[in-house]
Amino acid sequence: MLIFAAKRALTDIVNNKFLHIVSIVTIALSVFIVSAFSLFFNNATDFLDAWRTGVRVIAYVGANVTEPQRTRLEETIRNLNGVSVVEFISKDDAFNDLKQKIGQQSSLLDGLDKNPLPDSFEITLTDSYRRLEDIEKLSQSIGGLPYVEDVEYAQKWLHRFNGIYNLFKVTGLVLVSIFFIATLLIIANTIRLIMYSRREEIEIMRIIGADEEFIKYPLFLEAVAQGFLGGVAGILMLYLAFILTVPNLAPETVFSFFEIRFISVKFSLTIVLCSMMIGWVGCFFSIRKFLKL
Amino acid sequence: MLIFAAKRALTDIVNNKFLHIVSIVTIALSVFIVSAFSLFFNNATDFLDAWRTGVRVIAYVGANVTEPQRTRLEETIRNLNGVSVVEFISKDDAFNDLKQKIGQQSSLLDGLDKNPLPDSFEITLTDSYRRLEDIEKLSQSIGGLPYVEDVEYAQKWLHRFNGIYNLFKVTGLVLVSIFFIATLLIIANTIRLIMYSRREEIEIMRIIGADEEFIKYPLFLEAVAQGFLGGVAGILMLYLAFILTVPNLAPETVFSFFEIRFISVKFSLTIVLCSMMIGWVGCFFSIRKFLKL
Amino acid sequence: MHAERKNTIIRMFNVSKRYGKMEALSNLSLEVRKNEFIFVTGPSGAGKSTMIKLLYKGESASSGAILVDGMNLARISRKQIPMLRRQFGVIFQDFKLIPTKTVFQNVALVLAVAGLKPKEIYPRVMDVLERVGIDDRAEEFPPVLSGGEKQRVAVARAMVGGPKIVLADEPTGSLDPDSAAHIFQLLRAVHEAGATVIVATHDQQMINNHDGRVVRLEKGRMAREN
Amino acid sequence: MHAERKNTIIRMFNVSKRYGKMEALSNLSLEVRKNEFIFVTGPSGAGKSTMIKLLYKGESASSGAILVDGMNLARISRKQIPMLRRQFGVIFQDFKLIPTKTVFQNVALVLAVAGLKPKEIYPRVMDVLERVGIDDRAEEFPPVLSGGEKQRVAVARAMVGGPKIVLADEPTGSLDPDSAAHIFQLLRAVHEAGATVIVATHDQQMINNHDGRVVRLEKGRMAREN
Ligand SMILES: Nc1ncnc2c1ncn2[C@@H]1O[C@H](COP(=O)(O)OP(=O)(O)OP(=O)(O)O)[C@@H](O)[C@H]1O
Ligand SMILES: Nc1ncnc2c1ncn2[C@@H]1O[C@H](COP(=O)(O)OP(=O)(O)OP(=O)(O)O)[C@@H](O)[C@H]1O
Ligand SMILES: [Mg+2]
Ligand SMILES: [Mg+2]
Repeated sequence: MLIFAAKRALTDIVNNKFLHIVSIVTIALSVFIVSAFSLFFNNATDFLDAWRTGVRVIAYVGANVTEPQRTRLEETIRNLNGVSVVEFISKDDAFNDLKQKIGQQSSLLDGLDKNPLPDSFEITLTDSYRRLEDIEKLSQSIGGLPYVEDVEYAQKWLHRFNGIYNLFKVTGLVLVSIFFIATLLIIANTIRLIMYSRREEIEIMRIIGADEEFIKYPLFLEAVAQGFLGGVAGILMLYLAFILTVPNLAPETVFSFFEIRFISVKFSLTIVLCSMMIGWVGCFFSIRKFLKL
Repeated sequence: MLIFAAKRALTDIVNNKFLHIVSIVTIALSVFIVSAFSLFFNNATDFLDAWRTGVRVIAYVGANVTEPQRTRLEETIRNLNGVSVVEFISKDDAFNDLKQKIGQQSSLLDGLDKNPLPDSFEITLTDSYRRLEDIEKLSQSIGGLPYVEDVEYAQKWLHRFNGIYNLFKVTGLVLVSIFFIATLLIIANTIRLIMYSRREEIEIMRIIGADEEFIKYPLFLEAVAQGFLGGVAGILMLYLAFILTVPNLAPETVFSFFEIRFISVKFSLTIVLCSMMIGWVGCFFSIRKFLKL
Repeated sequence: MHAERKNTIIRMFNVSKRYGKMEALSNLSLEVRKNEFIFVTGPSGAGKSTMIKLLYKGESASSGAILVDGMNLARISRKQIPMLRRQFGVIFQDFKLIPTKTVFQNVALVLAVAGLKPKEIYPRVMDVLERVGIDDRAEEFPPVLSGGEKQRVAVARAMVGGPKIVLADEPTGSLDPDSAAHIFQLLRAVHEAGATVIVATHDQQMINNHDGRVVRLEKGRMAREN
Repeated sequence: MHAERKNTIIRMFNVSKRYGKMEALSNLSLEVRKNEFIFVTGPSGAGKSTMIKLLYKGESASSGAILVDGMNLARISRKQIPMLRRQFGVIFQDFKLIPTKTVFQNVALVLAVAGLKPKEIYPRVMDVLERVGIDDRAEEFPPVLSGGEKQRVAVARAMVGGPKIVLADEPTGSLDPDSAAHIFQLLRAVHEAGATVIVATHDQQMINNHDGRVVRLEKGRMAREN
């Protein structure tokens, strides 16, 4: 049954080349739009994520802590969930840092007779542990450890950044959904137009006694094949556009920490699968009208 | 001539309702996609711009400058191109600021017997004068003024930000162009499909002696009308989506300085005009094939 | 009208068909026995094609009852319509060939619809194309054929499935006298093989030259039967 | 073939038309005088429709020369084709009515193409629709018409522009004898009003009943002329 349907779909494609090409082109362009935006959106999110890498938690160690105690503390912190790197900063290093930070006005520190700064640990978090809530929780746990006097992190900055990050993510998801729905409707519309110009053929088949399945199966197969070809073509177009434009954007000259990546193979496959499904769904909805003839 | 063509276009629209509706829907969805992305992109650019408002140039004043000299200097700076606000920061204010900035470690400044900081001007730039080059140029001019000892601005941060800003702008423009071209092709494709299902009609008109103009004029008018209706419908759809989603994004709770704006009336009109033109162009290219019959 | 009930294959009782205000058929009653050969004649617009359309349920009657082979057409479900239509071989007045399929594919479609395998289909289609004299055009598409050639393809399609009932709407209107006579022989052969044949035609000569009951319609009503 | 040159309106000289290997017309030569009435006959696929198609330049001849009213069809530009076609009124074998336009709009199109104003168009179209007996269906669309009704619309469209030359391809194939006779009267009237008329038909009876030169084609060749 399926083999015969496939065979008939094949001759049908040969007999209606123009319509199939138009359909594939429209699907390809739609896939191109959605995946281009996804590409942009993914990279922008990654970019913001990479920026967040700078987030560090500083734990200040009490003044009278002995070296073995400190070493134990370091070990404890290192074993906490979400901690990636722990670096010890002696109070002398901290003093020198401060001098550099104040820069021009550093001469005013020369008058000091002793370094009033404490020892500290600079704690870098793992990639998966960078949400605002995670950081807050971790800071609290560290703050509760013995020998830790105080914990500091860029709270204000993080709040702000988190706001941007979430706004961006939500907006992006809204846009992707909108684009997805819009292109889905465009594809359904195109398929409906194709069915419209084939309504005479469908009507004749009905009249000589074809049942719905006989008519539908090859059309569905064709729509799925169109979805497949259109999806692959769309992604190839995106790839072409990608390798043509990205070297000219050259973000790595500005941001050494960040490299623009193409959409993943998995995501590409998902897109192709989606576009096959859209072909099927578009066909499903447009065919009903014309089968009633 | 045009009146008759318009009349014929009108009866034609009545006679081919389905095809016209499909065409208008496809155009509307395409306009929706492009204008939705433009909306996103404009607001994101504005957002980044608003962030840049924080950029200030600091001019340090020499130690032995008298008050009248300083007042004259302030006047001179205020009259420079691109300067919006000039604020005097006395060395005492600067010292208190510094204390706050170092925060926890501020106790170490208590040991100082005299304030080593200079007086300074904090200079805010006008909105149109915030490109990196502008800031650099302005800093140089200010640095060249008498009684100014040194000029400072967040050079490193600005460079980085500028990188993001430019990357974002370029990427956005690339994407808008891609979306524009893709939707243009989709619309042209749809119009071609419509012409295909009307090829018999066109052929019959040719055969009974219609010249190209007779056939073309109503079709062009119809395509332009479709572009107009589709464009307006697309923008209305965007507006609907806008008022439905934006209150839920609620960015103003995070960023008091920023409010999401809808695309401007001028831009909307441009889009409608473009979509009319696209209708015309799409018709122009697809009609040729079928006029050869 | 005095046919024995068990031999009746088609029975129309008080059938009317209205399109808006236009009444294409009015109170038509007709009984057709198995293996009858019937001519339906009448002027342009009399309702001949409409009658044929009602029989294969291309349209539904506005009122009255139609029974085909024991099935009441007003009662059968959408799912059963294809089965009903496969009982018929229909030659349409406007041919109704699919322009994007070749002559061979157009005729083969009837057999594919009936579920035959490609290797059974091929010889049967070529055979019937040969019988209507169009086998050399099997790979062409209908739009390039002459009027008479299209009509012969339509005839071939109607006969290829070995239908119980042949409905022929003006089957020789585009044919020269020789070809027309040839097509008529084919219809006769199908008839002799056991099929019921209903031919709608204006061709008075054709009617005179052949045996068969003649039903004459005028403005949608039965005018005369003999 | 001995017409005086200045009265010749159509001249075909050694015209052939090939479609791939298929030769639809071979070395056809024919001269038609102004206001002649010509029957073209011949079996299915003989090339009658092809000949008509060549005359209005629906296709170009593969070889040979065709002159219509002094114009060499091989030489005229694309821009001139519409002007040429407006000289003709053509009744197509498959009617070629626009399905999405009403009967009225279909017929009116010929006059709109010729540049007439709507208020001039209306009475002329209604008049010709009345003459072919289809005026009561003016606001209907072709797909709902019966075969004969469509054909009468096609006839109306061919005559409404007052053409110099009428090309009628099987103009009565879907009509009952009475309607056919009526249409023939109309063609006669057009002829008497000065038009040249070329009728392609299989209807031998029609040919016998009317005056006119008969050209017989067979397999694309001139078989007999009388
Ligand atoms: N779908 C429809 N809508 C409106 N009127 C219709 C429709 N179908 C048929 N008619 C009308 O019904 C009448 C009968 O049509 P039908 O096609 O049965 O005539 P016919 O006897 O086959 O004529 P012909 O010999 O010209 O083919 C005609 O006047 C036709 O216009
Ligand atoms: N576009 C085409 N491509 C290929 N063959 C064609 C084309 N047009 C016509 N033919 C062939 O040319 C031959 C002559 O066709 P034409 O339509 O002129 O015949 P006709 O005399 O009008 O026949 P009928 O009486 O059946 O209408 C036919 O065999 C036809 O199949
Ligand atoms: Mg009929
Ligand atoms: Mg012909």
